[in-house]
Amino acid sequence: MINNRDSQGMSVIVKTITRLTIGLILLYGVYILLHGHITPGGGFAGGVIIALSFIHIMLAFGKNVALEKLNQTWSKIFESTGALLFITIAFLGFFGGVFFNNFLDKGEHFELFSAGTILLSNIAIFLKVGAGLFLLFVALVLFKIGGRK
Amino acid sequence: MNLILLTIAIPLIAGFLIFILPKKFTNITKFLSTISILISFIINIILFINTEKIVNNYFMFDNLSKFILLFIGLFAVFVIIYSLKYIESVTENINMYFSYILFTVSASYGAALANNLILLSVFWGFLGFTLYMLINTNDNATAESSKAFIIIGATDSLMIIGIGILYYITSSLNISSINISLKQGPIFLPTIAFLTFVAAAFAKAGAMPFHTWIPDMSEKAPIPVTAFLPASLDKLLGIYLLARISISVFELNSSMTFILLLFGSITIIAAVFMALVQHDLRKLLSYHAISQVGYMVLGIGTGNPVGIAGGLFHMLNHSIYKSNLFLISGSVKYRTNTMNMDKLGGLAKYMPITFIGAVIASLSISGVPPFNGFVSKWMVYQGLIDMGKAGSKLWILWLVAAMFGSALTLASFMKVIYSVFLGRSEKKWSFGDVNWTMLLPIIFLSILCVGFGVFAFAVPLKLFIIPALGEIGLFGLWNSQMATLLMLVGIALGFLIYLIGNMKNVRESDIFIGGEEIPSNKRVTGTEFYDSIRDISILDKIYKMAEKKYFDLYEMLKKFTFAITNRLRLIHSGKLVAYILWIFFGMAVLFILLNIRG
Amino acid sequence: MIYFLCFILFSIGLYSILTKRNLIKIIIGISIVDYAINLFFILVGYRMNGRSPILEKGEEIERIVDPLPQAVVLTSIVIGLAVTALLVAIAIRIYEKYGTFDINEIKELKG
Amino acid sequence: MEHIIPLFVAISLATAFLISLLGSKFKFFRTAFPVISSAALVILSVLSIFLVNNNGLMVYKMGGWIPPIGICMVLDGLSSFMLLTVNLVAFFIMIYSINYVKKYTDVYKYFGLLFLMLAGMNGVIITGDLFNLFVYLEVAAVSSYALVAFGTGRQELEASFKYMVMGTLASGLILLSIALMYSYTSTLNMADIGKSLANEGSSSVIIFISVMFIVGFGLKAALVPFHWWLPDAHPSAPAPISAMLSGVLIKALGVYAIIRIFYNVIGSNIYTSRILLVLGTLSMIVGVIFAIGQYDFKRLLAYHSISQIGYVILGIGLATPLGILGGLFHLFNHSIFKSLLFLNSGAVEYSTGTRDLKKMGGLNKKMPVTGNTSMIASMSIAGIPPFNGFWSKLLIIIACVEANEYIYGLFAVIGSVLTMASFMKVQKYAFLGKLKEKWKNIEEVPFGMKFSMICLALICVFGGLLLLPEISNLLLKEASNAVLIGKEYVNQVLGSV
Repeated sequence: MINNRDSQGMSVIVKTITRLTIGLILLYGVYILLHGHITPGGGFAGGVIIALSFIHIMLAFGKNVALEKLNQTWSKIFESTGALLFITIAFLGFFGGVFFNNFLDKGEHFELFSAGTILLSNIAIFLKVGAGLFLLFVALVLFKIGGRK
Repeated sequence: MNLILLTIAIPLIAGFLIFILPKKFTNITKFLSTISILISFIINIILFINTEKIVNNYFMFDNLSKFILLFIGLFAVFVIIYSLKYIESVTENINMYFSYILFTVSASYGAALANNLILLSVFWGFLGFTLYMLINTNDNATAESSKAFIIIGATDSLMIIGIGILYYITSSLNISSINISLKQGPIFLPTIAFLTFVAAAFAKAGAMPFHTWIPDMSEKAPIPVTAFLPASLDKLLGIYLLARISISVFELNSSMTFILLLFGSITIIAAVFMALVQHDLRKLLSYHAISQVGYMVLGIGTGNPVGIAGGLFHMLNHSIYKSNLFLISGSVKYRTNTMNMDKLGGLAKYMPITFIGAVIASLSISGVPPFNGFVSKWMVYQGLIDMGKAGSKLWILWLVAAMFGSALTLASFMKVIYSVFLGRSEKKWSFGDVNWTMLLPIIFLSILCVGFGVFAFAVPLKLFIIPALGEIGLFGLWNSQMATLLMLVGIALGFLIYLIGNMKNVRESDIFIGGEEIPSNKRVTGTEFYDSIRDISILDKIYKMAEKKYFDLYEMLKKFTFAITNRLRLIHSGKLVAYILWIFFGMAVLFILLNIRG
Repeated sequence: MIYFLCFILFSIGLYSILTKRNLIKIIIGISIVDYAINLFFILVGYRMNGRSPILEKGEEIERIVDPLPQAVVLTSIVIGLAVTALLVAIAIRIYEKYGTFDINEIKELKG
Repeated sequence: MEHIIPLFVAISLATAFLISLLGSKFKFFRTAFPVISSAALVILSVLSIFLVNNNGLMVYKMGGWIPPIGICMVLDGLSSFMLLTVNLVAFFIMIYSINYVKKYTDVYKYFGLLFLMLAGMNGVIITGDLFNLFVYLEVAAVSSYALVAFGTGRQELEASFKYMVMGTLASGLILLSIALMYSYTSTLNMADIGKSLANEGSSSVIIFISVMFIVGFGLKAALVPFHWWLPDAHPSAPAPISAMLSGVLIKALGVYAIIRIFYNVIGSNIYTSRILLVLGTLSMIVGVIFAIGQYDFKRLLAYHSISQIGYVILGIGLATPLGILGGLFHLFNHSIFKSLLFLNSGAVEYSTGTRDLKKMGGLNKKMPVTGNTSMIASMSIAGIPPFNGFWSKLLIIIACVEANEYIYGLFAVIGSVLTMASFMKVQKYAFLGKLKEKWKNIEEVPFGMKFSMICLALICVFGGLLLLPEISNLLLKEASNAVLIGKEYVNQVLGSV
């Protein structure tokens, strides 16, 4: 797992704290994401928080560790998949007659599984935003002046 | 009606076919273009003989346009036949050349027949494009072709404003149904419209101040192109348009007439002076092509029937002898590969038929009876005199200008004949006359020169000009047939006397100058003699200014534009801050403007 | 009154764009301008003593602030994020090529 | 059938992400797939024209929500006309790009961004919501920023940065005016805004909003004096992208938005029309004067875009039926011939590696297709009959005279002559004349590039036929009617809900 004594990254204190909080941040992100349709938040906010958790790892432990967890190829795939998923949901609206139609059962108010396709859309947005933000950060961090791979 | 469409369509379709044909099939190209031109020419003849008058929304086929149509076809036939052999010495891309010639023919038919103003401007503009492409047959002619095209295109665009104004005033686009008098009523807009049309016609025909493209392009473009476009076709069309608008579309007032007469006279005199000092044969011819336009403009500017008939007839004659002259110069170039008159000389011995053609054409252009140029110039003079009788004050000025120009024309053609065909050359030539396809048009055109002069009233005026204008009161007729007969008798008698007297003792002798034999390294060229004109100091200054292109509208505007551009480009400095400040400045101005007015 | 603060913020951003020569400072200026506009949009939908536009059980919809500007501004922020990221990426690349962050020395394109 | 309306955005977005997902692995997604997808968009655009012709204005309610509460998409004559223009040009550019972009790494990103830009443009054209318009505009603009910098050379990056700073400022102004508009009318639906503006009457806020809209969209449309980014950005982008930017982006983002907002939403008044007239004429003349001194092929073309946009704005600013018809027709024509010219410049760059006109010469001998198509395009832009540019300029000039604005007509003629002069210069330096020694061994470009150039050239040649009554009733008349109805748009949109 994540090794404290790795030479890269910040001091031991930071690493330890990070290791403790990282799960919580991730969990909080998921919470925000899933309750997007009933409380403030949603796919974008959740995605940002989850991306931040990975960025957090990168800051504390150096880029190699973070990229082991989620490397660029996968984030790219996640990003595109998210967008495609979103469009697919919109297309599925044609089942209800109209583009973007909320064709699923709306369910009970203020329940977790309600509001039809909104939750699915949120998840799609989360994929797009989370992976996109992470990629952005990685792209800016990995860039070296004068040296292109 | 169908025949009209057919005659426009045949060259067009043939042109397209040739355009997409692979380059190597040159024989098919030549065959196809000759055949299509011949067919359309035959259609034109049939139309000319059979059809009286067709006027509809798109085309107008009346007596004026039908003889223009006939002669466009005729010149097209000559040029195609001449080009068959000649063009191989100029370019490899024969397909392009022939297809653009065919496009040109088609568009000219269209322009001559169009009744709809939009249709007219389409064909008119397209002609500029084909001219551009045809000049570009020569690789070195890019600058000249651009110049020609820009001048013509600019005036075309001006004409569009004129069309817009006509449409705005009369809400009609048909030439046949528009008739605006400049003599009464609101004249500001119609005058502008008229002037734009005049500009378009002048640019096409090559009258001053839009003439500068002709001398430039004629130096570089292939000879058949020069013979076809500026010398004959553009004259036909330009003067056709001028005649059309000043006879049927607008009713001219005295100031418009004055403008026409003024530009006509200036064109005659200035261009002929430029021609006098040229050393390049083609440039000389092209300056004459400009100068002669002056007569046509003068003729139409007189506004009386004789003058207009003279102008139109002169247009016809000019097309004949000037394309003949250009073709002759092409033959000379084809054989000797030079156009510099200082280097030519003594060609009469080697190219006798060409020489005879040249003499006839030169005498025609100089207005020597009994050739055709004389008749039409005579009619233009009569038109001017008529104007004087009708009360115009300045007629004597125009008349003097015209006659003076005619005299100078004769002078400069003396120089041509002497220095090209007579005299002595630097080199010894060793060739015969040119190929028959190149001779045929020259012979035929020379015959036309003589025929139209001798039988002026019997054939061309009766068949072409008078029907086009309606009945005109001709007076002071010059009985050309009788005079010719007498002249011929005189020449024959003289020849007889000469034969009888000198039959036995013809001798060849050396040329003497001042009593001494000329050494072989020293020779008298025709051009040097004419350089003495430059010794007059005022003329010398004017010539120098002309050579620096101070009188060239195009060059001056070009310099002006580039000066502005180079200043303005400094604004685009590459500084982001400056850009953003400009944006906010623009925003502030807009805000103030809208706040004040809204 | 509070709109005036937006205007001040906007002016600060604009000042930064116009007078700073460092690319990064220009980017920061652009972000400030963006935020000023976003703030203005939020304020447009604000109402005094309003409550958050969240539907909760048993509460009526009265006196909530206008939720539309908030949704809109969220989108606008995302766009701003994308633009800023791209700007930074390109600024880094420019530094690689030109060796400077000074905007006045980056003027190859002119005329 | 009205279900095709959202597809314009959805298909292009889906294509963009599919390409970015799979493009690095499968060659199909870098070559054939973009072409197929944009062909589908072209077919849909043609369908939409017939749809509009049959049904009139159509409103598509996203997710079934009724506007003004929900977001709607509006398809009318103007939209379908613009859609056809955009997608047609995009289609040819896709074909052209397949060969052209081989020199770049990460080709799939190129196509992904291109489709993202297309999605943005289609969205701007089809949306009925002011804020959505802004979002789509930003989608298109951001991808265009990235595409301008795609070559990552010195000049590309510089141009992209400057473009981005100015573009972001413009977007900020647009957003600010949207915010003001929202505070004034409490709605973002364009039709609804029009309705409440009609009720409220005009005030100084509207003037402020109008100014900022003109500046914002005018910057996207590159009107003088807001044009500074264009001559840097357009030449720096890869040639197909320049074609896309000059051909359609500035029109979809700038001109279309100006037309829609000032004619259909705010409602035209004499002052805004006059400002458009002046700005159009200014762009027309200043653009061409800048252009005539250029020796960089693409920079010259870029300045001409400014000038030609001036014609479009002039025609539209006249606000007469003929003027608007001419302006819209010129918009279409310009997108065709300017794209063609940029593709020509790309072909020249592809074969010779230079953009400097002085270094070229006689290329017609070695690259006949490029040479002849560029000749046709030059003649079109110069307004030589019978090519398409002539017809639209004719309409604009006649409309100027008809509207009693002779001076503007004269300026249009002067601009046209200068345009012609500068394209004569291009032909003279690049394609005509003697072939230079160092270009002895160059070759004509590959088939795909030739194909798109020839097709565009054919459209240039036969473009005038669009004015035939049968076709123009279907396309141009429908489009100009959509502008001419003015505020009636509001009633039609709200009425069809």
